[in-house]
Amino acid sequence: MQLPVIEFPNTLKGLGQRSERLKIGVVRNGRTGLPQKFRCFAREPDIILPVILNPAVEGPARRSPGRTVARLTLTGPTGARRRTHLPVKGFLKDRMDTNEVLRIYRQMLVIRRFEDRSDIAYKLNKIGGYLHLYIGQEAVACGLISVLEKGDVVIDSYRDHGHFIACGGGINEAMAELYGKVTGCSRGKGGSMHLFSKEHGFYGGSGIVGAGIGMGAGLAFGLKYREEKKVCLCFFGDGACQTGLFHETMNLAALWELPIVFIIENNQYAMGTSVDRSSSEPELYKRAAGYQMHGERVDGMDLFTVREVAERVISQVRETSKPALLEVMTYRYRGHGAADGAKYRTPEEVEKWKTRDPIGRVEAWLLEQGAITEQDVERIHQEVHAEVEECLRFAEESPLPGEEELYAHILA
Amino acid sequence: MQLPVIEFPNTLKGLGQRSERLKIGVVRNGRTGLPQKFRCFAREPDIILPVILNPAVEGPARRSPGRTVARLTLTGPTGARRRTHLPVKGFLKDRMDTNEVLRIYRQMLVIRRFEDRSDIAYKLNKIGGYLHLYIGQEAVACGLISVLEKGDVVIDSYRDHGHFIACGGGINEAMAELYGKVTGCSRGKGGSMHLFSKEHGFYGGSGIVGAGIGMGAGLAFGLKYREEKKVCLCFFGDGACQTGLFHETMNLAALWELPIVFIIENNQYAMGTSVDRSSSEPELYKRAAGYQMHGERVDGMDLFTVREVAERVISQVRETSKPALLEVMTYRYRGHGAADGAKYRTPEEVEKWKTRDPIGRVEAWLLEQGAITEQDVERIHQEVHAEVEECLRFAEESPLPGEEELYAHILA
Amino acid sequence: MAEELERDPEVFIIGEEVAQYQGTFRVTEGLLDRFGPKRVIDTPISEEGFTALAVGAAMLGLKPVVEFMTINFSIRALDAIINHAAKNYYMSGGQLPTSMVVRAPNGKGEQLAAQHSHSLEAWFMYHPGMKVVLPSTPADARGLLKSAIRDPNPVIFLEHAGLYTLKGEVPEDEGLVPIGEAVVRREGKHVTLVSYSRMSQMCLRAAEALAEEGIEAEVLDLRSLVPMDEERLAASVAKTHRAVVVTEENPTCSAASEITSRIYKLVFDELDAPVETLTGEDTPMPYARNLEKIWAPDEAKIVAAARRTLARHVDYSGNGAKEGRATYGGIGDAEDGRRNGGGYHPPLAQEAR
Amino acid sequence: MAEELERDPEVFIIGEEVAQYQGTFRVTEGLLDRFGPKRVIDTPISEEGFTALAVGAAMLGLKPVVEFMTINFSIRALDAIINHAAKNYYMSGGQLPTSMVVRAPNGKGEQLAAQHSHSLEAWFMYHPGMKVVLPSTPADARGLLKSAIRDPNPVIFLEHAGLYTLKGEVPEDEGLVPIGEAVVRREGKHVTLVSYSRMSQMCLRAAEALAEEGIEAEVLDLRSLVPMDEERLAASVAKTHRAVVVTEENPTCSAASEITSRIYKLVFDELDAPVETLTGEDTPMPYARNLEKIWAPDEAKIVAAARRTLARHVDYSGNGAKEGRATYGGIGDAEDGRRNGGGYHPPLAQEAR
Ligand SMILES: Cc1ncc(C[n+]2csc(CCOP(=O)(O)OP(=O)(O)O)c2C)c(N)n1
Ligand SMILES: Cc1ncc(C[n+]2csc(CCOP(=O)(O)OP(=O)(O)O)c2C)c(N)n1
Ligand SMILES: [Mg+2]
Ligand SMILES: [Mg+2]
Repeated sequence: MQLPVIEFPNTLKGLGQRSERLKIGVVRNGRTGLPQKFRCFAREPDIILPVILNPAVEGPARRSPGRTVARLTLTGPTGARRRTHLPVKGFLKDRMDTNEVLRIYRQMLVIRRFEDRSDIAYKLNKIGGYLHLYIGQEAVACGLISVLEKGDVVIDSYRDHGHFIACGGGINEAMAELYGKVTGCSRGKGGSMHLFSKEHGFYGGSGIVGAGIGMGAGLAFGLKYREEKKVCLCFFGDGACQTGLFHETMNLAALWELPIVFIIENNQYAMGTSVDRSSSEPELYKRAAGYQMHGERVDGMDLFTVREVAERVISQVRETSKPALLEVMTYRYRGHGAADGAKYRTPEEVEKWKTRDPIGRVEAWLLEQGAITEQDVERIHQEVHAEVEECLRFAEESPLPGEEELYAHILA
Repeated sequence: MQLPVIEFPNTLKGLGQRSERLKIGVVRNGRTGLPQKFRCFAREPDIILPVILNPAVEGPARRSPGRTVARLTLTGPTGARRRTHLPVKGFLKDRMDTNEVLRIYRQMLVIRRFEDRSDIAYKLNKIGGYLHLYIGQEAVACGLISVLEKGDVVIDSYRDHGHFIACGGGINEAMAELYGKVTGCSRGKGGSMHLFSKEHGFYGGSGIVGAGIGMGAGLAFGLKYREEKKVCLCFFGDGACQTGLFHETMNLAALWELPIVFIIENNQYAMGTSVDRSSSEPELYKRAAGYQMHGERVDGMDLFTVREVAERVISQVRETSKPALLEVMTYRYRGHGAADGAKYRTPEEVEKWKTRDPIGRVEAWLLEQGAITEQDVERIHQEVHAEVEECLRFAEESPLPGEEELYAHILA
Repeated sequence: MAEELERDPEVFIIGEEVAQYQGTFRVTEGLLDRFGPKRVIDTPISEEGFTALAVGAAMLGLKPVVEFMTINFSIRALDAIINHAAKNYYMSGGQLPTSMVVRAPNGKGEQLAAQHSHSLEAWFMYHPGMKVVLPSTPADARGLLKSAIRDPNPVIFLEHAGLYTLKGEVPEDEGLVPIGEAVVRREGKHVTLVSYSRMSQMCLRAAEALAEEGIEAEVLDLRSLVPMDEERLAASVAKTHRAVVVTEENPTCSAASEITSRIYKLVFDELDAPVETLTGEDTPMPYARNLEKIWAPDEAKIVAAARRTLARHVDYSGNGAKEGRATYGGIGDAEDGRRNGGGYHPPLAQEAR
Repeated sequence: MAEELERDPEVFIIGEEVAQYQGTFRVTEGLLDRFGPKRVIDTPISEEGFTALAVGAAMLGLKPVVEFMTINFSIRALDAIINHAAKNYYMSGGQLPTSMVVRAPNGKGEQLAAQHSHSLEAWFMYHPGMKVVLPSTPADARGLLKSAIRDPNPVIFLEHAGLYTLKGEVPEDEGLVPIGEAVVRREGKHVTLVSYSRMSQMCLRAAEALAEEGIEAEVLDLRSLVPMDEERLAASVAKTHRAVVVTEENPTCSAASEITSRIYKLVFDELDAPVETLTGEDTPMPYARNLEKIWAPDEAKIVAAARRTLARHVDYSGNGAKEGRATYGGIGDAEDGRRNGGGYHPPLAQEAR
């Protein structure tokens, strides 16, 4: 998916001051003929034109830089309207700092490797309980969390390793937690579903589907109460959208204008149940309308798209203190938990998604750009492997929690 | 609100067979200039043209018979479309059996008198607990329930006297229940919030806001399971729409295509909280879209409107086994419970709603039609008063439940 | 509450009808005017939603005081309370204490029928990670609520609608009452009446009636069930050798059962009669006034239960005790059944430390 | 379950992953193929929604078997269960019995941590209007489930993930097991081990270990907690004079507390030692394997508790009993502490009827 960056200073004339945000316009892509709704606003000096994309259609992904023409109706703050069409002149990835891309690329690699190795440790019975892997979904957590400021907070479901790491949580503490060691981030008392790092603004996983939605609104409430101009990112699954708490919280957040971005990681399944078997409206972002909330769909297999939307929506939420709902389309390559064979999906389906692998695509782009060489790739992979091996060693060698831990931290 | 009945045989030509339902068209009322969305379908021999009305606007209510012109786009089953405009030639009330109107009029009177008298009994401490009166909302229960068939079922909230009576429940049993007597419909063990009459298909009140929504879907599920072509009417308040159960149930009902009509009795307040303080989307029917469910707003102060919509929607739900959501705009004249002074509303607001009193309007119409005389009105009122006095006497003189009732009906 | 809102700007109140309506039971009257809508917050009917929200705010360090209109509606919000408020601290290995108060009237009202009359203390007690507090006097209500708000843990604060009209002295000073201390409301030596909340008022009345018969009942108000003041409980029962536990719950798996089995555990050998456990009946609450009256424990039932504990011979021959009820006509005789007239004070309470 | 689906077309199964996935624990394996999606129904993650729906269907006369993936998720659905399924019959004055089964694995799994390890029997027991059943053998699981499905009441049917792999004989016939009857799994005369579900298997193992020391423990499997078989419970404890109650719960306001206080109520004078109540620890469930192991009752803890009930002198001089532990070195001596070697069988159980 390409994210065009367009300059159209002329178009802005008569629409109001340049520095102000433009109201949303409806855009159709003249070339592909696919009806796409673009939402459009002005930033200095660029206009960012992200795309709501249905990954099943995958139209926009095939467009290449510079060839797209977008027809726009722009509405300015004065209410004046102007129709125009514009050539697409650039993309986010051309604009993004290569070092930042590299950093996120490496983070995604760490997550994937971490998950791979914990899967093995689970099968060796080093790790107990449930283990929900994040493999395939890395671009979602990494893309969104990468634009946060200090003081922003994150809350999550039980599939929480990726987000913990993206927030800056140490993999040693994470792996030790999975091993049930006292050096774990939760002193071995939480396990895979209950990673926490208050230090890094990560307010944890919860084993109860949807529970983080409600608490996330509470975090956002607190941030607003303290008048801090901070935001909360709240991650949960497609299955969680069918819980009552989703509805109650969406309503409260919209009613009270809480600075929170609700992020549905739509990986198409809740355990063995596909979205169309669990939701009467399979396009989940549409439910935002019922709360007068902004909602949109995002391609979660492409880091640049996620990042693009994240920048726009998070800054919008931060400024207006109005919540937003993002439905990020993604896929978990593995079963629901490490013990699930996932027979409810065809190998073809899984393979199809893998061709859009978020890490592979960023890697290819970095190579294409000449930002890194094949050798760099090799080196980075090796570094990451070593880092993850080290966290396994750390976990292995760490002590178990002492018996006194059983009764510690019940009441403060 | 007038409900026009229109014949337009010519318009039907080329659109498919007459006997088939026409797809929905969009209609604008040329006269008033108010954009109104009409939904339109053909019935033999009439076309019913109900109106989605925002009572705050009250536009259509001011039109008088024969003067309205509606511009329609009709879409037939073949997909062919035709634009037309049609004079409004008649109204439901011209078509409705006067005896039926009279029956419902009398029923509404009974409910109002029943409520008035139970309010007094409550203040005399004859009745305990909570007492939620239905005064002002009579047209909703009476209009909707009047079109049910034998075998259809109803479920309700704690404001349940009106629905119980409209279902055919005896006022003696109802009043005795309020008095906590063993002759009450629930043997004095339920009280005001827990009237039940399985015999009349009335599956009760519940004191927990929104609880009936979930159980209602269960009743509908059971009806469908038994392949009975019956429907469930499920009544609840605007406040109940903010519960998680509302969301979960709407989703399940739409997903599984259950034959249920969800009826929000939007009386503008949940206790002291107005809808705009409790709902991020104050037009509650709009939430139906998030479940791909049919939703519409209805003027609940006009019996004919309610009846009209009821006929159309209930038969549609019965046929398609797809649920629908009706937001019926109404008002409770009294406080939330008999003990609530309702200071959160202005007297002007209450008076404004009373000018649209559902009983008064039907009475006026019956008189206008010459269906009844002033003397009849007087007589009917007296009969109703006598009936209600009799139920008070019955309740008063009935025995208390014996001590053995305490442990009866815990386990079957 | 106003004092706490004044003291700490991070304290806020959230619940249905707490602000504009001034509280369903007028407990929060005037607070909206004084502290504004930022700190006194009306909610939609979304118990799970606003409770989970409060838990999240507490994780960030704010001090929510959540009000349920009645405890019955907390049933919708238990996941937020049990699985998150009470466990986040533990599951995070100590990173996230959750300091919040959950207030609600608990127990029966007047003819509110089966769904609106629950006592849920036992449900909250079952799960570690929360304190459970139930005041019975105005001074305690104030002093314990202040302590609850300042407590770093989730505190379930259960009031009783039947006590809202109770008048009583309230100290002029801070008047903090520490959580976890029982109080002897009336001294006695023949039997201990153990209770809390509304029933402790009832026990005081029963003790007066018993006094007329020459039975000196000690009335122990536990005030807090988690933590439970086992020391004072053991000391009192070890002194009187007999106990009646009185609560307004359903009987099975109740706080009353718990208190009863704790008494046995603490002072098994001191007991001269089985502990009498007096609760509501094991039925849903009926609506009818006469049935509701039968349902609940009252003065007469407490008096009768106290008498039962006294109306038994203790046979030290080793063949086990026999029920003495048959041989005792009147309660006046009960004195005979008591060992040393209650004058025997074992040092058990001290030992239990 | 298949047999009941076959027998009665109004029986249907509803829950998360019960159909296409074949059940989270494969309990409903093959049922979808055999009975189709009308009767074996996968749901979204809407516990309150599908439970309330089942209650409504039951009000109409259908027979829903609701499955929660684990009992922990029923916390979201308690209002439907407690306030409606369990009370509609009462509140409607007998018009609307609610015949439905709520099935779920209950209790701890393996390292599932604090939110996924609840035992919730005590919560359900607290509210009248439901039966609460917990099988411990394959034959009981089948026989009791059949009875539960045919029962006209809501039945909470709590299985245990730790027992799903347990093999055992299942009768070839209908094999109905009536609800409300405890069963003596092993006869003994020195102490009664009272339990249910997985812990009754644990008690059997402990009884074997105790037998090697010459202690004959009777193992009583309650099987159903509501109704509780007080008759068999009283008879057994009156025979052995000592009891250890073993459950896998948190301790406070638990089923264990309830059973304990019932034993005292039923056979106070028969007891030679305080009832030992052995539950999980009063902590949220920790994740770490070693801590989880300490948390739960096991064979060794049961053996130790049984020994404690035996290791005490009873002093009939009237000065109260003294702890005998100090003077007893080994358990072999414990025999001496028992009165009549357990041969005293009072007719109490019959009286209790
Ligand atoms: C309230 C609740 N119900 C059921 C479960 C069991 N469960 C755990 S994960 C899961 C599926 C959730 O799917 P989704 O929200 O899409 O998240 P994903 O696993 O795909 O990340 C289910 C049903 C639970 N943990 N909590
Ligand atoms: C779960 C729950 N929360 C709160 C209450 C207290 N309560 C009773 S009625 C009511 C207002 C409901 O308003 P609405 O749904 O609009 O119905 P109306 O009273 O207007 O008919 C509230 C908050 C309750 N009974 N149940
Ligand atoms: Mg998913
Ligand atoms: Mg209302």
